[in-house]
Amino acid sequence: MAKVIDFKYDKPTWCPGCGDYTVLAAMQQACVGLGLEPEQVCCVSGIGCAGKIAQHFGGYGFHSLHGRSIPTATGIKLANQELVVIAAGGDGDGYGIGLGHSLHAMRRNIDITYIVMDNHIYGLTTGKLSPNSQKGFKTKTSPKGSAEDPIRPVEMAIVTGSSFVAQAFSGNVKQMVSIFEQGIKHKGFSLINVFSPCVTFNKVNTYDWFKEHIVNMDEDESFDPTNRMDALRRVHEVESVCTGVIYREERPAFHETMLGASETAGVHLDLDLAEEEMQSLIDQFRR
Amino acid sequence: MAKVIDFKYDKPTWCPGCGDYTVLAAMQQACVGLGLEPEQVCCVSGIGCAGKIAQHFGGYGFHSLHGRSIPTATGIKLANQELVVIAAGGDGDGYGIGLGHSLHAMRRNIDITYIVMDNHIYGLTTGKLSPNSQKGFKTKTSPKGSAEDPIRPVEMAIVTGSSFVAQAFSGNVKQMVSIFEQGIKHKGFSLINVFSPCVTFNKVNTYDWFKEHIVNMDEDESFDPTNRMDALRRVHEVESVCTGVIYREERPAFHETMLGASETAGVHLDLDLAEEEMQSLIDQFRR
Amino acid sequence: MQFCLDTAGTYYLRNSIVRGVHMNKQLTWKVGGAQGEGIDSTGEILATTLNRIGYYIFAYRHFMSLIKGGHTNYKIRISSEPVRYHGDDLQVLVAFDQLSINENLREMNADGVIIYDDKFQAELPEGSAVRLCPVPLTGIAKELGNVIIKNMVAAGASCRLLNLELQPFFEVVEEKFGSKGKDLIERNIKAIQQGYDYMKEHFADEMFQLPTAPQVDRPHLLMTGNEAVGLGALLAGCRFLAAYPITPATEILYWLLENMPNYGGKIVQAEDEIAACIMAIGANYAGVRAMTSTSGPGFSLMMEALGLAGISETPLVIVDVMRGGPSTGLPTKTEQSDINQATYGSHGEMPRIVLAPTTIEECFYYMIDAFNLAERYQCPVIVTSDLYLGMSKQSVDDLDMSRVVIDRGAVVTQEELDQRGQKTYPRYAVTESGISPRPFPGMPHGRFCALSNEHDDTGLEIEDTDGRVAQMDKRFRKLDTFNGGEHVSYKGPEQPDVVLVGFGSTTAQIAEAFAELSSTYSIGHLQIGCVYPFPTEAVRKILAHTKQIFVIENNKTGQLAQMLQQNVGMVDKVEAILKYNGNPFTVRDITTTVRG
Amino acid sequence: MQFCLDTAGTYYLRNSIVRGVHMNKQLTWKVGGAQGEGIDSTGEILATTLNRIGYYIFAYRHFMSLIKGGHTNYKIRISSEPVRYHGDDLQVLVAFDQLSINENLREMNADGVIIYDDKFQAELPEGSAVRLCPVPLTGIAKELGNVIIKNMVAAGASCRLLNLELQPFFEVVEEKFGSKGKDLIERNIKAIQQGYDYMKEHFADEMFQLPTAPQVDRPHLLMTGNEAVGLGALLAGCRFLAAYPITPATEILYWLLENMPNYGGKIVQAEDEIAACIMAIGANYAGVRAMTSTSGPGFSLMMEALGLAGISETPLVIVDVMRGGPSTGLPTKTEQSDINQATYGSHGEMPRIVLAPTTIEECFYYMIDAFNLAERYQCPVIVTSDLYLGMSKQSVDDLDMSRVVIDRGAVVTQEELDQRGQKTYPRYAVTESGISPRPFPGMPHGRFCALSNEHDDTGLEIEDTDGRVAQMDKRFRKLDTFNGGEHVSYKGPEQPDVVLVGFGSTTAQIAEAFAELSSTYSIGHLQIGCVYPFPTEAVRKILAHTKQIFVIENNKTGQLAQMLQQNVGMVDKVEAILKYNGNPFTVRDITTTVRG
Ligand SMILES: Cc1ncc(C[n+]2csc(CCOP(=O)(O)OP(=O)(O)O)c2C)c(N)n1
Ligand SMILES: Cc1ncc(C[n+]2csc(CCOP(=O)(O)OP(=O)(O)O)c2C)c(N)n1
Ligand code: SF4
Ligand code: SF4
Ligand SMILES: [Mg+2]
Ligand SMILES: [Mg+2]
Repeated sequence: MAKVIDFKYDKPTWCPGCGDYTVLAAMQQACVGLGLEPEQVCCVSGIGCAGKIAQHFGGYGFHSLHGRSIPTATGIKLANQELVVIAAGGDGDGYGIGLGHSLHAMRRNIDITYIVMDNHIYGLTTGKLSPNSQKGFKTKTSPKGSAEDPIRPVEMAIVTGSSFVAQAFSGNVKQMVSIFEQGIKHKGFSLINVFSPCVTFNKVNTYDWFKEHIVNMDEDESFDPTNRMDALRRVHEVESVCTGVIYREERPAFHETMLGASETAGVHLDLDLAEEEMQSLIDQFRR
Repeated sequence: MAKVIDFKYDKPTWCPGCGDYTVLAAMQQACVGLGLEPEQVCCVSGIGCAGKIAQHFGGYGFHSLHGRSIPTATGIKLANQELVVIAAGGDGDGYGIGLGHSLHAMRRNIDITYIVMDNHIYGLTTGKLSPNSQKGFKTKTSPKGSAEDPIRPVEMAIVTGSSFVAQAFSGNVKQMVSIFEQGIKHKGFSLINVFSPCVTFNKVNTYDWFKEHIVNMDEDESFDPTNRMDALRRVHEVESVCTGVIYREERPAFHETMLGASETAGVHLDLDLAEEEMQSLIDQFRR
Repeated sequence: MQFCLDTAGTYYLRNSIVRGVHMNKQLTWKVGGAQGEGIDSTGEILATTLNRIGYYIFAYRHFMSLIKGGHTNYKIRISSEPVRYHGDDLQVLVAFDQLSINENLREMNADGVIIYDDKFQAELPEGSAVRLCPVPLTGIAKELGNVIIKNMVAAGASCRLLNLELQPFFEVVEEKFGSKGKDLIERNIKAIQQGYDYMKEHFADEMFQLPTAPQVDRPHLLMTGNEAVGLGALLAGCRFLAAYPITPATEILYWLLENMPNYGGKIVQAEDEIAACIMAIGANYAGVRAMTSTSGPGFSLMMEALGLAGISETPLVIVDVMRGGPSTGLPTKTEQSDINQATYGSHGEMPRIVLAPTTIEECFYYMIDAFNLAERYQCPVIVTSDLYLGMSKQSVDDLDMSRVVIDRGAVVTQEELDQRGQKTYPRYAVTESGISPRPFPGMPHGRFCALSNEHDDTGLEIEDTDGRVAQMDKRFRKLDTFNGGEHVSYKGPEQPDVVLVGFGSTTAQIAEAFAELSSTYSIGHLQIGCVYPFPTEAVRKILAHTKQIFVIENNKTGQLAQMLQQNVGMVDKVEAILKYNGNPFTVRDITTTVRG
Repeated sequence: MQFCLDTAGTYYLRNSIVRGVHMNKQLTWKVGGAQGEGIDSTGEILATTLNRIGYYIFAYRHFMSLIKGGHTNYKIRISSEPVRYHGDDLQVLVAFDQLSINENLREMNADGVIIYDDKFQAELPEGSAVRLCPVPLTGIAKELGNVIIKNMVAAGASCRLLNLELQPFFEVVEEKFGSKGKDLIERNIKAIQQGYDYMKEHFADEMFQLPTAPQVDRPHLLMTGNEAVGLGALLAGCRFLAAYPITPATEILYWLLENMPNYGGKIVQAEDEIAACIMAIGANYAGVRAMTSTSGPGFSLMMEALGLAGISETPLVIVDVMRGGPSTGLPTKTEQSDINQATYGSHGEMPRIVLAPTTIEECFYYMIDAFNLAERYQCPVIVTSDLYLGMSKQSVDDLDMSRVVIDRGAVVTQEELDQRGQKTYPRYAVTESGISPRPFPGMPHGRFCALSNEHDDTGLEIEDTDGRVAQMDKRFRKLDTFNGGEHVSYKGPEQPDVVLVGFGSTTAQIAEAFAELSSTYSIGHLQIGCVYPFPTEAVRKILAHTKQIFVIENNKTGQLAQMLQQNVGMVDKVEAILKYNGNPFTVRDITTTVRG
């Protein structure tokens, strides 16, 4: 059985105190908790501070292009459905440049877990407006405050068909690990938006700010995450600042229902066709 | 005062019976109804059967790239806020390849009217799956039926911050004209999703099908389009097959609040700076 | 280098003009009308039947970017020998409207015959010798209860004009509509028969005599370039396709949709071409041979992804079926204008291979090469077909199964990994060949991170100068052993005065021009099937003593000519013959210019 | 052609090695440490003050793609004459950690001095003559109550070593922190003073003597290439920028964010580079001069949009600040590897112009050219700067305001439209020059449709051959009158044996190498500021009688060399000097190779 150390590779280079450290740790713990071996897990990320996670995670990794973790992960999952595929990256990556991909993967219900390290800012490019920065938020690219409404990832995900939607907080590792485990176990697309503070560039949405504002839905017994409308309502009420499993539904995953769905992972197929097989394919054209 | 004929240019080449004919007609009537002159209106489209509308509309036009009508329209509106900018195109254009742009424009509340001719199919590329095709829908690219959940444009738009959200139907021109007029008058982003049947390739979502299924919210007096949660609930209940104004809110448009917002349209600015002005800009660097 | 052309019999033949029975070694036929009138199916039925009875055919579709209306036509060249081009001239035209006559008359031979629907009054310019045969195509169809089957009436009339037996046509109709019920079959058969009869009765002495059909045990393969690409990919072991619909590449998607799932393959209609290309990269990384297919606009969207495949050393096959550019351009017209982007596109620098199949057969073979090269060199391979090659249909003698060999390149085995027993595998080890073995995710002890950043051997990003140079040099070393010359073909004398040079789909017309010009010139025909890395050595050898070089390209700026000048020099000897009006070359386009 | 270089005084100088007071015509200083330690601000304060007292400085930043940690440094070359390069050598190093010593020692002169933080034990390789000066940088800062101001202590120590007066430094500090309160200012001033005093006390006889500062009434302009681009754009009348953040282009966005809104300009941080580029196209179409700025990955994403601007004949300016590729590559390192993509990128073919400013001043002037050319020729203009040019800071003598001329090209007036009085305007009229006047939306009687499809003169899509050829030819005629030769500069004898050829940012190092080699070789220096259309005539004239051509480029494959070979020939005479390790050229890189 693998241990946390087996899921580590190299020392991360994030700023001290960056929320991404505990996200990585929680991912590692969740994998161990689920009894996974490092080679079974593939972490796919985009570009950004958050995106560096693929390099530091001890499983297979693909540190892809900015905004393109989702199509990369989709290709991997459909090529080898046996792999546990975790896509991970920043809020700019997933809700900005990559927004279209994220949503299409949700409605297809691709069986991947998507962890967004949402710091409401562009970290790696040194503090610029993110699509999830709050209105009025001042950054180097919004010196007078942002004039844009932020993306509402959780509501959007519920509406678009993500079959598992949750939020976590870097300051609450225990809950985060539990949510990661649930998300990974969930068959279908899991969006896990993690409030992961950028201690260097975001001086508003800090650990303290989140601690003060977060509503923990996991602790609310009246809340039923299988009730879509209720989930939408509650999330909107708390202006998205909540943690816990917010919505879940059971729906077949894309690789189970797509054309060509099969038990055998593509990577295990025998590519050499028998002579007759080839001939019969060619003979199709003798029409 | 301009007449409908002034908003016509050339004869459209759509298949006889295509829903797009009445969309064009309704656009023309709405412009006339609002007392607009052709030169005041700019119609921006993407690629697809629907996209050809920009060529046939008698105002200024920009038949842009597949999926890129929204950024084109955004650039135009921000350069000259005096123009009435109508973006228009197919469901593939706006909800498939162009999905990210559509949503970002909504949350920015760019003051344009976006008319999507939603035929649940790719018309111009001769009958392929669209992101808004129904699950199980058979097309040339989904011979065994689609395995994907369709996009839910109206819910998505409400959640993402489109400040005016409506649906119309090619088979009900009167309502369509009224909705177009409201959408154009509305300050901010207006999404108008029009069920515009593709008579050649979509043999399921036909005029008759829509007539049978559409719920007209405009006729429901109990329905209040300023109530966000209620709008979401109702639309979901009818599986998006409804027409009418579904949601509206008042919110400043992007060109009013963005950095550099001003009364003067960019196109009217005098570009020649006085010698001293230039010198003072340069002198900034004597630091 | 190899001589892969065998088009000896396809050169241009002028038919003797004889009224009544025309003797032909080959014949060209065309049907034209508005889109949505069944033009294609008329052509298809003729093409299929003729191929089945042993003729070699080449069929070319002309169509427009709208669904109904406009002008469309379908041309077939029929021969007793292999043909790869639909011919400069036209002998028989079936016209559903006057527009079809106007659009196609200039192509017609003096001895040509036009069958047209007598519901309109055909007009010819004064002095035209072309013979008109009005036939009540719509009339007969209406009588049979369905206006749309006028296309079958037209097929029947054509049969008579070409002096063909009807039985094989009936068989094809039966097969084609088998699932749709007896009624429909019978109606179609009747339509054919009545068209035939009408022609026979009213224009008894209008007849073309086709050459005797070659004896065949079984029909030739009848395939388009796009189908050949699909078949090639499948036999090459491709088991994942992600694509976004676009003319003229879509038939690749169709063919694979129909066939790949049977072999465990998966197909995704992606949300856009960026996603399509990157999904294919993901699948390749995971160990499945994967590709994407597109045309110009989609290809432009893949430029960033191309670099990702390059630096992460992930195999990738992109098929770009070129069409008229720039931008949305001419979606339904052919052009060869993307090879610059294929060669130079994407920021920064990384190895890649650009193959340009020159025939429909090569569309098949090159796909096998493409997948092998992509995995051998762990880099993107771009296959540039075009609308003309992709959508034209041709009788193909046979395909050589022995050329279907799958070489997956340097893949590390589980044994090797176990032996190492390390947590991490140096996926990007700096090797002498530049090629580093790769594990597939899922394999124990094979952990690495693929990266879009510059990286060290296990895939940690680096910014130091030595590591950077080591990786850049390693990547570029990979192609040291690649020989683009294998994808070059030459025909002609050893030291020709004049050489006709082309790449990709222009082969057939150049070959016919070459055959025609050979009698008067010391001339050679050089066809390039790999534009990058440019096969400099092979090309230089052939051109060494040449006095004049004509580079023939379906584009405006002479992209191949520029590559030639860049790599081989000879700036002053090169003259480009360019065509960018949307149509493929005619043989005459070439011979006229060469004759000067 | 023009001689726009005036770097006579910038050639490489070897300093005499004298202990104690070193006499210098110029001096190089560097501070190094971990990212986040205030390295940049140490450099900035020195650069600003030196510039203010009249010196010419050139400052170069070395940094990494992470926010904290790693190694970063800031180098300044100080001279009494204009300098455009930070120099091969290093005389003074301020090291905050041992890594800074390790990374930079090989650059140091034998007479160099290292000031280092005495909280660590500095190590030098055996035999190094470099002199070490431990200073309690952290110690003093801590005493002053804030560890971060160790950078000011370092600045103070440096002042003493360079024998500079403190007063100007204090003034700069006061201005810089003016808004942040007296306390902070005082603490910083104290830190500087104590660093100075410590040096004076402990290393009294270590001192470099700078040349006398030139007398100036007002400071030189101190600007980066990115700032120059921003300023140039604004003065050129640009009033719309859409961009997506990316290193090393972001400072353009910053500068314009600060300044453009004051002139009614609008700025959008787009959701991605596709949107950014297309928003700029939309704004240009609507009549506002608009641009986008990016680096390689973003530029790759703009390839489809590039074609849209091309076929719709919409003016467009794209600034590509190049960085290490391919893919995400080396985000914080310099490279000149995107000119292939700038020249050949996007499928299909359309006219475009690619300018490559060769100095920071030219970043300003070329932006004015870019906007004028884009509107004059109604086509995309790509300006390729790079990280080195974009982020380096230089003292600039002055900018020539008389070169700020706005030419909006062929725009139809309302009068003309009214006179026509038609509903529609033939925006794409086939004119002799290929340039067709354009109305702006909003103008009565000016209606047209801009199209990504091939189109007729008012903007209806067409697919016919004649219309197509007419439009293609029209578009390509536009550049017939463009003379890329205006953006070429040459220095040297009329018939040089050897020519050093570069493009873009390599100017300064080539100029210094040229100056050094001039004494022994018949040598010329040709710098190309326009890579497409390639200035073939101008270049051929210069190279006509040359025996050897060295093409110097910051890339791996020799992109300019290839263009040279393609357009000018001379395949055999060309030797490429290439560097792709992420760093800019040194003078020695060039001289060593030329000397052979
Ligand atoms: C196509 C492209 N555009 C821009 C960039 C530059 N870039 C790198 S990371 C980043 C944003 C990072 O923000 P986010 O995704 O929120 O991640 P964070 O750094 O905050 O974790 C950008 C714009 C890029 N690498 N590629
Ligand atoms: C980048 C790019 N990819 C693909 C295409 C091909 N294409 C043209 S229209 C279209 C889809 C049209 O569907 P939709 O937007 O729903 O419009 P409709 O034709 O149904 O009105 C596609 C895929 C293109 N023009 N550009
Ligand atoms: S800049 Fe922000 S997001 Fe990036 S590593 Fe530092 S704290 Fe984390
Ligand atoms: S194909 Fe469909 S969408 Fe296109 S014009 Fe015809 S009916 Fe309309
Ligand atoms: Mg972020
Ligand atoms: Mg559609």
